[in-house]
Amino acid sequence: MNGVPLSWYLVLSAILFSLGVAGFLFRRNIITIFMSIELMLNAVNLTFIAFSYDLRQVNGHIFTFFVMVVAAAEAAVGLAIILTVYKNRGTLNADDVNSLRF
Amino acid sequence: MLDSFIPSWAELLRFMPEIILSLVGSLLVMLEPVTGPKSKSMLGHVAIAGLIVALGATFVAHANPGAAFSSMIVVDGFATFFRVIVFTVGILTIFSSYQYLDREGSNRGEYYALILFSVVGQSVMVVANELIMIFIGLEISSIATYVLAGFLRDDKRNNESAIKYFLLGSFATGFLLYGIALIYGATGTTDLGEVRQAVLQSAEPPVLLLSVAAGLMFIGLGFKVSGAPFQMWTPDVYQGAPTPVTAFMSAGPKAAAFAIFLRIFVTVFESVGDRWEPLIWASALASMTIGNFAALQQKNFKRLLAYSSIAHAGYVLVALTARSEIGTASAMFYLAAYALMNMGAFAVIAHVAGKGETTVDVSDFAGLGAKQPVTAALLTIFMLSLIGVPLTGGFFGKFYIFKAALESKLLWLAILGLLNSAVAAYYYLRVLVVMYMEEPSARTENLEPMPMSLQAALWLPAAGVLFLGIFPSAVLEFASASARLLGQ
Amino acid sequence: MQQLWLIPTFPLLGFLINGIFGRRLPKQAVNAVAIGSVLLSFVWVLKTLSGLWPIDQPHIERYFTWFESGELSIGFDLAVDRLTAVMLMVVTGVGSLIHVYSIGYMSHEGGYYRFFAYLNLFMFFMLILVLGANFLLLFVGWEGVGLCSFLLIGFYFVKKSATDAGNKAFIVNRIGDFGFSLAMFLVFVTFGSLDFDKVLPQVAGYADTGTITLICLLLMVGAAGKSAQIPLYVWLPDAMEGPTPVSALIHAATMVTAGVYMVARAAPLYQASPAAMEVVAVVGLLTAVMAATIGITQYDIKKVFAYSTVSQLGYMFVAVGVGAYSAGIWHLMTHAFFKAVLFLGAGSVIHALSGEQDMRQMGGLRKKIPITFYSILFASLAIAGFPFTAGYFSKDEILLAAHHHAPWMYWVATITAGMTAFYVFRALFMTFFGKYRGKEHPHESPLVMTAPVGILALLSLFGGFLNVPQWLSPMFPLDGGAHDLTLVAISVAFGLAGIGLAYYMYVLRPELPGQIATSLGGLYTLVYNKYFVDEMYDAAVVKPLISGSRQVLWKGADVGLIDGIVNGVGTVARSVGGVLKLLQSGNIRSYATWVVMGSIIVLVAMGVAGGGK
Amino acid sequence: MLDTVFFYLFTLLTLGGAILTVATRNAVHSALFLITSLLGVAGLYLLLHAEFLFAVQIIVYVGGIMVLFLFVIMLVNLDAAAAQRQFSRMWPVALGCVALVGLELFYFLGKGEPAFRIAAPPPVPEPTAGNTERIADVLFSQYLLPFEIASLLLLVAVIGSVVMAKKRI
Repeated sequence: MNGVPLSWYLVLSAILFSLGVAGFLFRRNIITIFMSIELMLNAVNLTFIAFSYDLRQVNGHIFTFFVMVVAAAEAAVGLAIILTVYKNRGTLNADDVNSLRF
Repeated sequence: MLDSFIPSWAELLRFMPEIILSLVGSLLVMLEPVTGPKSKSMLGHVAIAGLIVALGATFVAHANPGAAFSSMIVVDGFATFFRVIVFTVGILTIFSSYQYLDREGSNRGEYYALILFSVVGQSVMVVANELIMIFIGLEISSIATYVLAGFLRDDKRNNESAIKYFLLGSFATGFLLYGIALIYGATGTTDLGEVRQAVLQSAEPPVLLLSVAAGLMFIGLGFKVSGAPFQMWTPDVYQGAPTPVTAFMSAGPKAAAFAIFLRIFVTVFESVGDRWEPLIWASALASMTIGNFAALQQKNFKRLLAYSSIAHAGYVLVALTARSEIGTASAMFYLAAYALMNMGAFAVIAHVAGKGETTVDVSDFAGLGAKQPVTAALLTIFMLSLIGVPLTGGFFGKFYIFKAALESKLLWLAILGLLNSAVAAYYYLRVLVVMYMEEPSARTENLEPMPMSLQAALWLPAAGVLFLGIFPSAVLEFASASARLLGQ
Repeated sequence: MQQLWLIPTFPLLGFLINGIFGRRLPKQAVNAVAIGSVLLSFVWVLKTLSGLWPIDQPHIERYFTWFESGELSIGFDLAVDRLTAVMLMVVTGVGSLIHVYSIGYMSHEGGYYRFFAYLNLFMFFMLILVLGANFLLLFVGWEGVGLCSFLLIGFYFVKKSATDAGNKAFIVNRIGDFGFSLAMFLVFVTFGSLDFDKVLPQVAGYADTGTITLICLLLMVGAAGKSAQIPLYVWLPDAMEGPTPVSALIHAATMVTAGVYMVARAAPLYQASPAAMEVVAVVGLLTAVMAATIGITQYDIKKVFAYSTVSQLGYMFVAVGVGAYSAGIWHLMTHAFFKAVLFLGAGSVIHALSGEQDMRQMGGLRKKIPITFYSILFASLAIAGFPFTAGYFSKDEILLAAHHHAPWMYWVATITAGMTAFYVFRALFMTFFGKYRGKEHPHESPLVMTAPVGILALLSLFGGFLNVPQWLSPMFPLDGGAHDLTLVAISVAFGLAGIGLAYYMYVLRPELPGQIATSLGGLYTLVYNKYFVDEMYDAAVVKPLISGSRQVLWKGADVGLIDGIVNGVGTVARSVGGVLKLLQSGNIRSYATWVVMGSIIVLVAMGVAGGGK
Repeated sequence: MLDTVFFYLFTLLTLGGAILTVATRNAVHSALFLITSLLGVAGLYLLLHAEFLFAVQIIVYVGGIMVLFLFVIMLVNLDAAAAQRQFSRMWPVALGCVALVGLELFYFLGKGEPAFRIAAPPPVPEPTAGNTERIADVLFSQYLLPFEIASLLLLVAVIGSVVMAKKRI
């Protein structure tokens, strides 16, 4: 390993993951919430690549590749759903989308 | 090198059900623009035909068990069992959808295509032997279901259901993925067989890392199966989605998620079983308790069943806690019975719901027994099965689960579970009381007769529930045999 | 093979035919199907029993393996032994008579076909219960009869009290079933089987262990639920909301005795656990006494008989608890005769008065409906233990066994017998003697109703000569103790004293009871209100359960923890106004917060479990 | 030494971008910061010899997905939304939760590091082929099936977004 130990990458991705979680919990705008999920996915990807590098394999790369595909698919569908919500309610505030409860 | 590109015939055969369904799904999308607005139901018939052919292909595939595609998938009894469940759920969903979609003016080919694709995703999940395949299958199933939950896109409840399901689902997927990443880091592979070998063969397994990985995967899967404390989304999403889709969600994706839950936890994580057992123990108890006690308070029938589905997830988790072959087999049996009885119950709701789902309260079912005795009788069968009354599939499901729990020395969990199911009787019973013992409501007074398709969606699961209740042997033996192979 | 399976199949067919086509069938056809099926089943029982005569060995027929899982293999097996034979005769015999009676009683009711369909379904499950050769089949019947009882109690569903009573019965029975199912699991874990012929012979090896005691106590919980013993008896009096034939068939003659049958069936288990037997006996005795005292104060004629049923069931439990199983079964049989008469007779009275059930509105009916009067008189003599009636033999058998076991039990039971005689004759005198106090014009019931009652009344008089203990002696050896004539005389004396006192108070000095009630004051109120047990259950169990789940799970959890920490009391107060501000706030991020909190728990747990390594 | 410097640089980019994504009021700014963060991650991929994914990250993630995000942000009227409170009232609770999750993960990762692998990594010979070629080899042989199935995933996504967003159906 080139000077930077594996654990640094892992800790970095843990921080990134937590930031994503934090964004999900903090933000009210649905789009920003969704962006936080992208942060979480990137943290996972980074973990995969770091392990993969450490193991001298490319299997982790493949997994990351598929995660990206999934992220793209989720983005398309997710944003479409977000648009319908916006059309129907005129708001993207997550706190206002709460008519189903109890 | 080129050889590895071209799969053998046997390999294709093992994957045939998924191939068939993908092709039929694509065909539906292509047929959609060329079918007139009156003949959209034809597309549904095509979808059902596809599912039936896929069921046939499942049995053919089962006759040629084994791994395929560099052991990305493995066809074993376990996979076949769950394939049959998810395909059956698909068929029943489509049967209960025709009338609903017509009523809402949204009978479209994409709906059937999405159901098929979602079923393919679940089917991929249950045959997968690789975390990548599991993940992709899960995502196909989930993404299709997100869209289905919001299919009536001008309906606010549908929107809300879809966005909640989507955001929270993706959130949970993040945790699941993190868990997979840690497994990969710990073992250097994502093939379930190899992971298991690596864990078993190492002199000093990285217990901490595996435990945390198990924990993270438990979060992700716990969400999908709506086990406590990750069950919060269930009632809202179930209530908001179109009723046939709710039925579908409560049976298909749930069964598939439990399938991978079982596959991963009883094979890969078996060696750290002592560590996750208390966790699932607690989750099972919490799911049962929260589900049942919350359901006691519900007026909305869909919501009531949503909470009850949390409780039922709890029962299956009890079976998981048992960590034995019998536990696995009983979980499989229970999921089959649960899928049938829940599909049936939701089909009745879809019938009574009316345009725009305005009448889905339990009180709207008043007098159903007098107005449509056959419908009411079938709903009674499903409710009794959900309670767990003998001679229904639900009874044997519970019986096996608690038996498995006792054999694994989980005395308290079994007692608390039985107590829970005693509490649960109350709210299911209320439905029967309302249905048979109250004056007809405005809705049941003018209830339209039940169309053929919906009758099929009721009679088939009713027959299934009774069959499982009277002749459980065959199914249970199959499940036991599969569970035995799985554990090896 | 005796084709035992046909016995329950006939009623099942009856149920299916009436249930599916009954709506379109004429009344006669419904009658023919309902009664025909039960009669066929009765005939088949006779044929089977004569074919197997003298039934020295249990006769088991195994049809198919119901299911197998691991070492557990349950067959769909039916069995007949001498105990079953008694039960079969009672169930199908009394059942047939009550079916016939129902034709007359229900002739003016709506949902005629439905009633008979349920009744046939009940017969099916009851026969499964009796014939089942393993605990699971017994349980199937057990749950099934509970379900039918629920359906039939709630038959008059326009009456809210009827639906409530149905609910109550079902829920209380669920508690009992919970005990039963736990016991069943324990039996399986301990003995590795659920078949009676495999489990019971093994018991000796486990004698007097904690497990056996636990199994027996849990079975007793089940029996207490089904057979209305303390503390689960509360549903039975309310169950009288159902049609009277139902009260007679299900809540007097057959279903409620299932608990006694089950204890007798599991006798080897109980023999192995003296402690559990003591509990059974004491519970039975307490129930007998308590229900008898309540019976004294009631005015609703069916309620009197309902409490009397609870009390008599208590007697049967005393019998099985002290080891006199055959006496218990004997009393079960004679009780089925005379209690069926009492209920059916009460039904005739109610029928004659077009629905009046309050005894204060009756009186002087002796002349107006004589057949009913004499039937009830015979049954009352039997229940009071008048010499040489059916009740006299079985009751004395129990009392003697109780004396043999512990003399104090004998005395308590004997005093209770006196009370029983008193309240039954109180009902008799209030109904048939004195002056008619009501407004309706009473009329005698048609033959289709009086004939079955008459037959049963004769059986109440002479049924005691069917010596059940002798018949059951291969299974439950006779005590061999000599009949102590003094003890018999004492108990008869108590019975006669009860009758005499009732005659004095309700015929000679009708103003006396009111005075006594006034002078007793609080005590009378306490007993009249059935010791406020319902109210106590409501306050102690039902209300806390509902409001607790409301408060703790919803208000407490989400609002209190998440919003509450930030927004303080304000939010909580608002949410209290919103009645059910549940854990489900509908807010996506609140849910995500829960997911994250759950994750923390999961990860900490797994981390700690993973240890440092 | 140089790679350590680059590691810090990209880490700064990644974390800085991430923090600002979560913290800024304006959604457009959030998206731009997210792009920054993604670029930082791409840089880290490069450091880890994942050249292929470095390219995919930039082309697909930044070039495709994030542009889609920006489109949607532009489509919906966020002026009104920007005026509202951007953060939920319960952020302190959330912060506490997140901090806990993060701490746990660090703790486990740090503590578990010596035991990350069950066996020492197999002595894989230094790769002769380039990263992209190796990925292609594995992807089209061993991972052929997931690759094919992924096309189904994309098909579902296409149909799904059409169903949701098409003007008239």
